Amino acid sequence: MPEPILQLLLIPLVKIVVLLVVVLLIVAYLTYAERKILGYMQVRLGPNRVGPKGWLQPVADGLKLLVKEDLVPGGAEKLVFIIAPAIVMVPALVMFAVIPFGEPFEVAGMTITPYLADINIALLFILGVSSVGVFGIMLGGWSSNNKFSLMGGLRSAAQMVSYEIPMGFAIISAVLMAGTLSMVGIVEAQRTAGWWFVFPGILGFGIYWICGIAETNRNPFDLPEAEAELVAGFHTEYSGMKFALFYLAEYANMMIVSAMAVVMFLGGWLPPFPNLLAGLWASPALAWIPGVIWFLAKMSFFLFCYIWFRGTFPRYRFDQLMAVGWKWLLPLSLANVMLVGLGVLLLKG
Amino acid sequence: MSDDKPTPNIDDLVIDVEAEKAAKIAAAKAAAAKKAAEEASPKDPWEEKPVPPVHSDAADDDDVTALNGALEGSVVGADHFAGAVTVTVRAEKILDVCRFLKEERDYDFLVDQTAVDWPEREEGRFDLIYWLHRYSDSKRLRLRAIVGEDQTLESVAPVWGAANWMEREVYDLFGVVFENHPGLERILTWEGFNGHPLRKDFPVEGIDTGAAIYPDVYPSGGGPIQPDEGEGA
Amino acid sequence: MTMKGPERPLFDVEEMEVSFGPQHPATHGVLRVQMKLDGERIVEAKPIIGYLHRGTEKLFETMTFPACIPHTDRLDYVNAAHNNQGFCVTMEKLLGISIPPRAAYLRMILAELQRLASHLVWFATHAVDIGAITPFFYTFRERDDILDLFEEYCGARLTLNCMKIGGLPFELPEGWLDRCAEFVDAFPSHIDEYETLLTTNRIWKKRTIGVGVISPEDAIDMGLTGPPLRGSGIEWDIRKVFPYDRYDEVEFDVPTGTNCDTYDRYLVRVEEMRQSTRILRQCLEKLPEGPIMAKAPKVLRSPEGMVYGSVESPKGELGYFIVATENGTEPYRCRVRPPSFVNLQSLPKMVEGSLVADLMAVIGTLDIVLGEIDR
Amino acid sequence: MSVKDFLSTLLMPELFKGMALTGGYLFRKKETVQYPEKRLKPQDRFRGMFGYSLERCIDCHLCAKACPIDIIYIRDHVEVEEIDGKKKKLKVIDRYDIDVKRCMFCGLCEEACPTEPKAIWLTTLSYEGSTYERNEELYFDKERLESWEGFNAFPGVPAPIDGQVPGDALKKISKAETPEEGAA
Repeated sequence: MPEPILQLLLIPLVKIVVLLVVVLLIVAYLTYAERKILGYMQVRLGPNRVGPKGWLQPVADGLKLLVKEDLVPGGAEKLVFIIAPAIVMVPALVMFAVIPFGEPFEVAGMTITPYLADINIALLFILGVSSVGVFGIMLGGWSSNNKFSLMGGLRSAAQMVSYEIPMGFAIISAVLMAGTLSMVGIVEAQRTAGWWFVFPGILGFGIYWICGIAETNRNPFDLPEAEAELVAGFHTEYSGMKFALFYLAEYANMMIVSAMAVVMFLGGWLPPFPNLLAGLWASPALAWIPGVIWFLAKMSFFLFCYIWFRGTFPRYRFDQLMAVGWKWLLPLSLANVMLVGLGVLLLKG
Repeated sequence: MSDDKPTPNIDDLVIDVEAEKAAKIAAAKAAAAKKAAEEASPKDPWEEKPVPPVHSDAADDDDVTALNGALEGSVVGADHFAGAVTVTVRAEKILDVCRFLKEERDYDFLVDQTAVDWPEREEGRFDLIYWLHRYSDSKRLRLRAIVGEDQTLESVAPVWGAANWMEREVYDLFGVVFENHPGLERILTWEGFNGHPLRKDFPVEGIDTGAAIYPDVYPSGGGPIQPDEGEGA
Repeated sequence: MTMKGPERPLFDVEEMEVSFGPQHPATHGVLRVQMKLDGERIVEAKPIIGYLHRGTEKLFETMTFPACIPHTDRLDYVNAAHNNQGFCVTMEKLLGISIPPRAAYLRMILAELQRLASHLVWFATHAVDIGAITPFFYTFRERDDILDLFEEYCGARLTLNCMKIGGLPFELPEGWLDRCAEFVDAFPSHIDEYETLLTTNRIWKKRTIGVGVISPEDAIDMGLTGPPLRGSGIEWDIRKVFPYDRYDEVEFDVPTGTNCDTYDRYLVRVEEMRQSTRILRQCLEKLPEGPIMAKAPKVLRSPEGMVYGSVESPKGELGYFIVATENGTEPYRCRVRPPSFVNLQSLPKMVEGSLVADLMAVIGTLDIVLGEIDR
Repeated sequence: MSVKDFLSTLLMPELFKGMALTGGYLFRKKETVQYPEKRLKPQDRFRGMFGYSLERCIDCHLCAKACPIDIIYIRDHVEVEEIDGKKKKLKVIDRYDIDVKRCMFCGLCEEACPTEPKAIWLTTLSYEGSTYERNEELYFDKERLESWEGFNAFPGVPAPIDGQVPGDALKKISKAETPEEGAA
């Protein structure tokens, strides 16, 4: 087999398959983890009937959704109604292409990178693709011919648009520190800098994290699907696999936001504090653990926080959500960009 | 009775009429003696036979005199029973009376408003009951207005906001019509319901409204005992 | 109610009509609110009720006085003891029965436990309406302890039927008082726990402060009672104003609010829970020995007349208005004054002009039970 | 705004306090009772399903009169029998039916019963009365009331045992006598 075909086609294909399987598996088990953790926080056990300790619950859920009747409500815009879940799901999966899960390693003399692509505008790519997802939610809400769905769609559009701006500024602060838009580049920059960007960029990190929660429509910003107000928001009328796509996309987006937080602020696959711990006994031990594990561990911490917030906080009201976004986060993120820029200018000359 | 069960003790089921009578008389005698003995010693109120409250005239109640003074001829009668004064007022004057009581006598809280149906009564079929409360000295006053079946009544919703729904309920359940009500619609039943459920001539088991009624299904030989079946012997 | 803002809107504004309920996750049963919305803002809200109308008042007219009591359980089904108590207190007023002190104290214990249980349900649902799901499970845990106490006393958990005209049906089981005291001692720490999650939480405060405001004048005019009235700053409690049973012998405070909003009503109810534990402690301490039933005839025969008796249910003033005929064994007319019904009436006043999400907060803060509203 | 207020606005201590509470609950004991395997044991006075004893019943109809929704149907006839040379009236109960599907378990029938111990009572320690068919399965005639026949057919209901016929709501039932299903 000629080298180029192997390099250009086969390996990426294998990587795509592995990535998809792993991501979807994590997403499926994230739903299980959410129910379990919420249950534990609420003095109950959570799902524990399907399989040992309920481990097969996601499978059962998936099967149930698969065989459920797929309803299209009367008066709905049928075509739009059907493609809307896909519009939400596809960008959520596409974004994983640029997430670097670990450092390159060698197999049979070939260097294999545990990410699909290292493009030099990865962050822009993610920002751009993620904005496509909101169309799916809007279209889904609008085409359902249901007033609650419509309101959910409108809310989510307004929410996502207004939180994307401070989020962008927060990302810019990380970009300023790294000097590159490439995800791998940012991680490498943290290696050379010797510390994670969360320490100089704590404010930016906070803003990014809050915006990330709002972007994924999660508690306390889960207005588009607030069940107390809008029944289920934009996916009120969806059932079966279409609903499952919305559902999975939400969790996939959670993973993306967590992964980006890890890459930009928590050093990606790097073990903690390489320069501080150098020479100490812990350093080789930490370095021995593969980068992928580090990455996943950091990411699961964020995912856990998502669930933790959901278990603790009430929900904002729509106007308050807007006020938080425009009156607090936007000025703060602007100030943060200036501060970080100044710092970078002073330190790096 | 199946054979595998223990047969009931026959003595329990046998009623000796004569013996029973004698026993009853003896018991009554004993009870009377006990009662006489108990009556001699003082007892706690809960040990004694309850004394129901009695009616008394309440024409000298200060609200009644005030009403008589300000709105002559509005009061028909006043009665005191179980710690509350019931003032019967003329139905035509109800709005004036209520306004007077709210503005001059500080009854600014309408606790309850309801109606009672007396289908056979000559003066008028319905009692409209207004139950007022005054915050300053926590006094409560009951107004009663007698309304005939085809009569209407002035709404008191402009006086107390609380009367809005209560009057709607009275209209719905009794069919008393209130004039100048801000939105007199049925409230507990639906628009177009045939009848007024709390009237005495409305059947308790309900009417066929066209909605599905699921009949009770009983096994053969079960179910309520029909009159022609006879209730025992 | 018009929208605040520029006099003439820039675009043509079309109002959207939304029918909220009767099947909706947040309407506490089968309440339906017909709304006109301008975007997210409520222009007009009209509650539509009656989906649970069972004709209880009509049924009362066909059954003997004692047989009415199980039916009162079903009015406000999270709060059966107060319904029983209200009916019994009214009947005792009509028949001139005075109940023994032990029965009165036991009734107070049951009623205050029920008040805690009812407020816990309110706390849970109010929090869920505003998006906090976890307090639901914590409060229901404690509510279950209360229901266990009820079950131990009278054999039922929800529809208690735990009082009789003239006293109580059962003597306490062995050790019940100790278990009750144990619960009462532990309960205040649980209230602290719930409050940690909400009282100081900035999101909770944002969602409740200044929402559903009703002025004291309006509150009186609309006939509000119970926590909604006290939240508007009026210190008024049937237990203080017209003490029934032995409420005049125990000490407790009536908490009031100042801002007339949802947050104040929340604080009032939380404080009421603390006061209830205070009453419970005193009752457990003072509980006398003696009979639990007054000497009432087996078949109750009424004098002719009208009587109204009321108790302070967790939702407000729960009153029974009974018209009796001479020597009657059943009420000629029995009207229930349901606090939720009267309180719900002010819903349009509280929500018009605010956002859809505020409707949830206000429905939660009114603490309505549709079984009582529709009867 | 004082520095303290500013800091508390920025650092959100109350939110972290709430998170500490929910986070702490992760490791506490759970309240769940795994239902079909484990059962909560009802209290002694629990108003469960009906029990009836034809032996004790004196056919006075008081329970039927006390019932607020009239679901107890009694029918009897009188037989005159000669016992020891005396003519005696003998009341025989033909029918003693309870339409359980409409019952609201208020316990007024038990309260009205004049016999000692009670002939009808509601203190069976079972709350599992659901069936797939309500007209036949939930209509109890006197044979079924006495033996609970059919009632045992419900999954997971412990059969009635000897000690569990106290006939009086106030009488203590020894907990040890009832089958232990593992109360949590």
